[in-house]
Amino acid sequence: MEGGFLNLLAGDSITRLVFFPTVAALPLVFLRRASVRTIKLYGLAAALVEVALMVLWAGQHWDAAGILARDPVLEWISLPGLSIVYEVGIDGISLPLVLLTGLLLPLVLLGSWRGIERWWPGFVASMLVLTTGILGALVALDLFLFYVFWEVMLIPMYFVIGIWGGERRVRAAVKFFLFTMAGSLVMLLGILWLGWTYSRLAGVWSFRYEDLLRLELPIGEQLWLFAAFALAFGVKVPMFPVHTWLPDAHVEAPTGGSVVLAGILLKLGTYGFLRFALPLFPHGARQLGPWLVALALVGIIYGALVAWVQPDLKKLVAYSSIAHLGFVMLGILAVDLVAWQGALIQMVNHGLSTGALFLLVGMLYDRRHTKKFEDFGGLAKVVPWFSFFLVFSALASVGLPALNGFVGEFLILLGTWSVGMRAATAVAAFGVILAAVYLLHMVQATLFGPITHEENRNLRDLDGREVAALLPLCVLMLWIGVAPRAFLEPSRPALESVLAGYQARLEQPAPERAELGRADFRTASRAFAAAAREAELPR
Amino acid sequence: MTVPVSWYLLLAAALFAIGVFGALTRRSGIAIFLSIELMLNAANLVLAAYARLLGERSGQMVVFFALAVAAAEAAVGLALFIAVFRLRKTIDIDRINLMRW
Amino acid sequence: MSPQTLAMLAKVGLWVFFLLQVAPVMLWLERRAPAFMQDRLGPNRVGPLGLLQGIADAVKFIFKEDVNPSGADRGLYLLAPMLALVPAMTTFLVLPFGPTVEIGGHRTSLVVIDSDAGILLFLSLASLGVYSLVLAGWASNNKWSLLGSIRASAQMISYELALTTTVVCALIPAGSMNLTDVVDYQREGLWQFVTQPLGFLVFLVAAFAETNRLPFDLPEAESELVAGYHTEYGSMRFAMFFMGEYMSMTTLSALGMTLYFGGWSLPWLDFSQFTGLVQALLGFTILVLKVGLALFFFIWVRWTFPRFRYDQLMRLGWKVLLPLAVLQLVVTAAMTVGGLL
Amino acid sequence: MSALDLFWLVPALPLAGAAINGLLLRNSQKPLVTAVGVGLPGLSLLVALAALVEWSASVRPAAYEQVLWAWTAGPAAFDVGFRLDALSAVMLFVVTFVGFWIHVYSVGYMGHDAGYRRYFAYLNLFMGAMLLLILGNNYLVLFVGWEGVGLCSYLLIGYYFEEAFPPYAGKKAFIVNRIGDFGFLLGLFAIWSTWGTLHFGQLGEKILADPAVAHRPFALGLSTAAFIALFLFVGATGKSAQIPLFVWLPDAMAGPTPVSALIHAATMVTAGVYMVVRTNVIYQLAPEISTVVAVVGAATAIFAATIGIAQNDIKKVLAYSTVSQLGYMFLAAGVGAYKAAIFHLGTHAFFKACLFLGSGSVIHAMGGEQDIRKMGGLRKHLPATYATFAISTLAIAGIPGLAGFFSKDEILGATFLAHVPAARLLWGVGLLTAALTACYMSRLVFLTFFGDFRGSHEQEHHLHESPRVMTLPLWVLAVGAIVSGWIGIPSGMWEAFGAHDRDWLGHFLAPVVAVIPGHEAGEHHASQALELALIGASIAAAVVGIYLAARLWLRRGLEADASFAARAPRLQKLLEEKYRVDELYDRIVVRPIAKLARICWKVIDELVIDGGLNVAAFLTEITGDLGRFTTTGNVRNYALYFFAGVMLLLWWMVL
Amino acid sequence: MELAAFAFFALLALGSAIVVVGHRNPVYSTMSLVVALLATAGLFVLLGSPFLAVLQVLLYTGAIVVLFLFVIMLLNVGRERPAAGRGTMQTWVAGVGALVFFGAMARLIWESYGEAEAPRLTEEFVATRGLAELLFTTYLLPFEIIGLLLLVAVVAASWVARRPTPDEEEEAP
Repeated sequence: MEGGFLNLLAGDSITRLVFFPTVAALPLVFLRRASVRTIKLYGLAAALVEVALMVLWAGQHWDAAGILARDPVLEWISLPGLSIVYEVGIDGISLPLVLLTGLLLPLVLLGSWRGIERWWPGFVASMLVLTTGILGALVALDLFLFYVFWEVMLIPMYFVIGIWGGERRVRAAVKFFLFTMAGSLVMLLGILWLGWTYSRLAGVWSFRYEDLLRLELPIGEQLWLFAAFALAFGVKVPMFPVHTWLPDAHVEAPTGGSVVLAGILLKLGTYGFLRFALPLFPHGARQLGPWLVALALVGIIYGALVAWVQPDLKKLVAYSSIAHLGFVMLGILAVDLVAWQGALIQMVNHGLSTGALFLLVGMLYDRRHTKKFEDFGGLAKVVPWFSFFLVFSALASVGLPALNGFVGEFLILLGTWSVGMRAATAVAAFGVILAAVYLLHMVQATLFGPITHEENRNLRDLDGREVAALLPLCVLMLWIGVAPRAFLEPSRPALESVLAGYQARLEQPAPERAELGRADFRTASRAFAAAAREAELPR
Repeated sequence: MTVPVSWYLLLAAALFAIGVFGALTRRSGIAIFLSIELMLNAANLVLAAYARLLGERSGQMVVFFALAVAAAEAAVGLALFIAVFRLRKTIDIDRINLMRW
Repeated sequence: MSPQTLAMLAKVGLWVFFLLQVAPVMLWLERRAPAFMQDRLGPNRVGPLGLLQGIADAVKFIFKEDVNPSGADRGLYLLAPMLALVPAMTTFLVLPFGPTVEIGGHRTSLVVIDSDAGILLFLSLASLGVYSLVLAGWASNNKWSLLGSIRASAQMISYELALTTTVVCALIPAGSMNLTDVVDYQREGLWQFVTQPLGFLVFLVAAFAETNRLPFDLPEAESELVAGYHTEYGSMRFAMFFMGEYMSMTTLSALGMTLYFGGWSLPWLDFSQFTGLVQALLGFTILVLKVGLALFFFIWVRWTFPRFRYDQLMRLGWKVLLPLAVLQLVVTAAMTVGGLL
Repeated sequence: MSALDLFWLVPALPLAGAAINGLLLRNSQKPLVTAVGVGLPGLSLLVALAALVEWSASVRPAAYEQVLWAWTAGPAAFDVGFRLDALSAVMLFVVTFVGFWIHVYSVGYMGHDAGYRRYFAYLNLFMGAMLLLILGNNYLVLFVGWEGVGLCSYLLIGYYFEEAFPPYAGKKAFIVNRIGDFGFLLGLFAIWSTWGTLHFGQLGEKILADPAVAHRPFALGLSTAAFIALFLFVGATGKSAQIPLFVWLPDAMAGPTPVSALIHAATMVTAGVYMVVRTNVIYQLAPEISTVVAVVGAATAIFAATIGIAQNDIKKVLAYSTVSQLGYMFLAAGVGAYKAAIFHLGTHAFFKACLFLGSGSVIHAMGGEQDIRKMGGLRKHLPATYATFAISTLAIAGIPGLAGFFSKDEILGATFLAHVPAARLLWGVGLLTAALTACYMSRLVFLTFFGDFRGSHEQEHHLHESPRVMTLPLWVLAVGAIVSGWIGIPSGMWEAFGAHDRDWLGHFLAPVVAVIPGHEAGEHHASQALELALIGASIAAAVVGIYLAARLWLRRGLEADASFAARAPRLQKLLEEKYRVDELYDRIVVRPIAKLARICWKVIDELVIDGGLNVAAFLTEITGDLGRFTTTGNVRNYALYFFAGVMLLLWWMVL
Repeated sequence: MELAAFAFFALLALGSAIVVVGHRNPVYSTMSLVVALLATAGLFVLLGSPFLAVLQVLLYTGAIVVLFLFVIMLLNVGRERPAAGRGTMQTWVAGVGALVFFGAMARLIWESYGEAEAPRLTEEFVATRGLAELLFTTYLLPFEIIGLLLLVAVVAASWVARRPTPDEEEEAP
């Protein structure tokens, strides 16, 4: 088995994409004595290589149908009656997020260049391992494996916040950890329950996505399981009542941490809904959907309102994330192709714009070591380029047409409306207004008006490194905004097939007792089914 | 005349109970250890008795292993006592509550 | 009284008689032999050649006042010397001193307990010997004694390993733990000190250590510990240790003889031509003679070698003898399997 | 390679200019900046004209479509494409032409400003966005432009960001617009979910194919058409500063004056009107909403006019007049006179732009002074400015022969004859507004250019006519303010004088106005006498207004205001404070929301949720403390627990 | 005959066991443990496995308990101080528990076997050979493992009991 894994690692495979960062992190153990600069450059190089690998991979496996490859399945833990497999694959749903992850990694390192003062090897290593965890969670096709990566993701983040964070970092880190754990443990129970149910019906334990999709569960179980998954993912998203870890985490986390956290980690929650929670428990989702929609709406309005009154740039951006992710959730729960397209692209958008915003806040923090609004004002005159990027990102985040944010929000709202959730759409659209309110408030309080603090008069404008960190993001924001088609199309088939499977299973009433679904419902994702045929388990 | 096996078992139970009592009440670590050995011994007796009752020698085998394990356990345990004694200058376990809170 | 019981009593009696003689004789020998070696007279007043010296000493011991050191743990203080005798007075039970013979129409093997686990019994009983030392040292509330007994117990436990291993070596070819079989095996083939010289050597050294004889008599090293564990003992109790030591020397020698020198047998001497009783006596005599030689060897060594240092002792035991013994074990096992033995 | 193929260049060029000026050039390269900033819009003007010519020659009256690329695919497929038809043609001309001249003007006006480059970048960006807005062939592109112009107005209003107020005003404008966009978006969703397209042409066809669909009840007790119309109109009110969302426009005057001219008079603010006309098919199917539009328009018109009288800031006056003129346009659109709306839009673009630029010239001369009470007698110092300003004023006042007269008269006529409830009332309001407009505009002129100078000495000392680069656009626009009316002299007027109907613009725009089967009521032709009466009425209104103004301000100057204030202090104050609408909104909308936000943050977030968590954590700790007592650290206790466990097991297994 | 032997050994075992847990002096406890073990060895003989009996003596009394004594002396453990305070409670619970345990077991045993007679001792059951065969065939692996275990135990013991290095010394409370 190991051999198989190593072969994968060596070969051109998803596995390589996933584990390359970790492998790259190993040498850091020996580089401990190396100069900080070396470490930084090494980390950057590793990140760039990772990006290159991704781009190459995507280039090769790109397919008009949007069906992307999966690695051959490996036996991971196989005991009599229990087979947990190592099974990873990428389809149109995970691809954008995977690429986003890859894109952000080097930018994060660039953005942390000055912000991180101590123990760079640890920081770089954490970031790399974190990347592995994220990618793993994104590509895992075995729920057990998914859970493992899900937790792997947690630990480096915990360190990043707890070691390199602000003065109340430990508390924030613990809060973050506890919230996420609380959620994910419940999910673990759910996963085990699924595996057990499957074993009852099929005689052998399995956590494979393929297999579990065949489960037709009675409505009661579906409700509970969906609730369990929803809790885990909802915390990550974060949805309304369980969001309070986010501001703390963001405020305390270092720039890089915030970027990854907001840029990608949060998406894992929404991704989880889209990939697991909904397809696995259609009926449960349909029944609990309205409640979640309500929460998403509350999140949109609430996040926006609270963001508005924040005295702190970073907190404002943090709360704005809550609002934005609320949109994504709304789109996902609308269960409509358009809405899903919008949600997916919106995940990426949020990653780009909020990522950029956090980078900018970090850059400002590097210069003034404060994030409070009252310490700024009138910066536009002093640091024009900074101001340009800030306004640009803010507008993208506001959802200004011709920038990326609009695409997502528009499609989401369009889809939501067209499935008849008009009131919800209206409320969400109201959130769009508020987005303008708080973000423009931020821009104005930071950049405009007279310069109130003398020390602001001679701030450095962005240097080449910082621009290099921001430019890719902004270019993408514009590109997605102007011609989103290229970004939407690859994922459509995957979304379509998931949607088809979902609705097909909804047509059947939930059975009285758990049973294995008929063949035609076998997989919600035909894409994977196709790929699965090539890479069946070596029996 | 022969003795019914159950008597052996009863005896073993009694020994074990005594051992338990000792293990729970004594303060000297060594004494507790001795009590534990006593219990172990009682267990061995039970095994042997069953071997006899069932005419099946595996029981005796197990006793054999139990002896070996007892040896190992004694070695390590006593070593621990020595170490603890070095640190705390006592093996009165009421005074050795490193695990407290 | 059944013939079996009768035979049993006879055998035991025979042994006990012999063992009881050992102490006085040795007492004499221990004086005369070194004198002879050192070209001096030694005790020669009491009786011819001072032969009665032993008796005199015995009388002295008996009539001496016995003291109880203050703070001594009385019970154990008393118990210790008796325990010293236990192994000595029990281990002979499994030593054969003749073939299975017919006496008065009854077949009986010339060994007290003819058991499969015979040698084990010997070892286990011998292993009890350490208690006497330990308790003696501890009970007499004297730091010298305590040190002595600690050394003693450590030493004995250490060397027991080597000893036992070599014993196992000696058993393997015969394929039995019953010493009778071992002897029979040697009667048919070679004596084992030829086939297992290494094992024999280790056995020898270990035996010295087991019996706390020079050069391994650290437990009772006069110069360092006054007299070790029996510092506080006097009169008969001391005598008991004394006897215990000699007896265990004897039994151990007997074991050695049985394992490596064909026990009661002699080459080219066919027992079957004699009547049962003669066989018994003859076998016993032969064994006694062999043991006598061994005992003399003990004394010889005593006056030849200097005392080891404690750490040297330990190192020797663990780092030299034990490996050698294990080596012998492997070799013997290999040879046996290979059919060479 | 025809001009139409290059059509896409029309918006592209200004955008390129924005990019070049904004990102590539340096402040130091001023000539280059000017060349790009003015040249590219000029170029796009030329392309536009060429395209217009070619279109009207070959394609017209059909619409020319140019699809650039697919924006999205799948079920919600939208294209990025342009459409050139009569409506967009008119808009295109107005925007590019007026826009270009305002650019030219800016070269002089902003010449000495530090942010010259930034200014032109924004201005070009605006041009691009505005062109997207009017040229887009579907609502999505329109919305993109719609928001784009909003952004630019935000940036340009807040152009002087070192000061405190302009950024605030910009933010206000953007947010208020957003509120409108909220409605706009919902309208779009409704359209898409009903007819599955946002493309103007297809939408029209689909609706006309089966108007019944539009009458289906949709939501809020409204029919589909009504719903859409209503919400689109909400968007329009935001963009075009109608009640209730007009509040941002006066504040928008914080931006540079040319910006006010371009964005807040000529082009952007008329986008709402354009959109309504663009959507006329739906509005025709929703008469009740059309009425709403008309009423709102009329109300806004009179409302803003009244405020205009009491304002003393030259730009504020113009701003309110803009609001009220926009009200006119909506009134027209509401009563179904779409041509009139667009007509007025065009004429208004000219004279209002001219007025703003003139005011800019005045402010320029006064060294930034905007308060008319400090002006006076500028006639002598700024002849050109005065002349053009006066022409435009007459035009807006509705003096016959000038552009404003025709368009306004057509609106009033149409209103009078419209099939809407209380048409007469609306007409009356319109007429009154006309009079008021004439009145306060004349007041402005009199107080600014007549009488004697009331400003400080050094101001008077360096009073000077603006440079040629500024006066030229003034003249151009002034001419426009005269002639632009002649292309669309309403058919009613022709009839009134028994002449043959030469309403060129009307015919030109005819294809834009959809004809709903079953709605061919049309405006029934009034009798000649009635037409004459109407014309007379509007002329009378204008004259009365001017006469009144002359009586008051030409003779008495400022005392007029004073005596008015003395006579009706409360009213005067109310007008001067713009009916305190801002304060009202602040109290009933902004503050409550802010309060709510604080509550959410401080109470819900930190108190309820986190507090609850802390309570939970505390309980956990307590239980932990309790549990801690079992771990005495005493091995025997542990052994005892263990043994107890064994006993339980035993009990369970045995007994 | 067997009955007599059983009675003798059983009483011996019980008595000495009580001394083991009862006596304050660890040395006495240890010695009486020796007695108990020897008695058990005797019982093993009665149960038809002299081999076990001998092993018992060899391993337990010969090695393990000596180790105990050894340690006792090394640490010079004095008389145990009398139980006080919380100990009493502990004692009561323990005593009752032990009794209950014994009661339960006794009842269980009695109900299950009562006067059940063991099969007669056969020659080959007693013979060590059978045991040896079992040990080196069926139980070979456990045997080896036990060997390993012992090795590990020895290493561990010698490590744990090593003289602490200075820095460990100072962290000792």
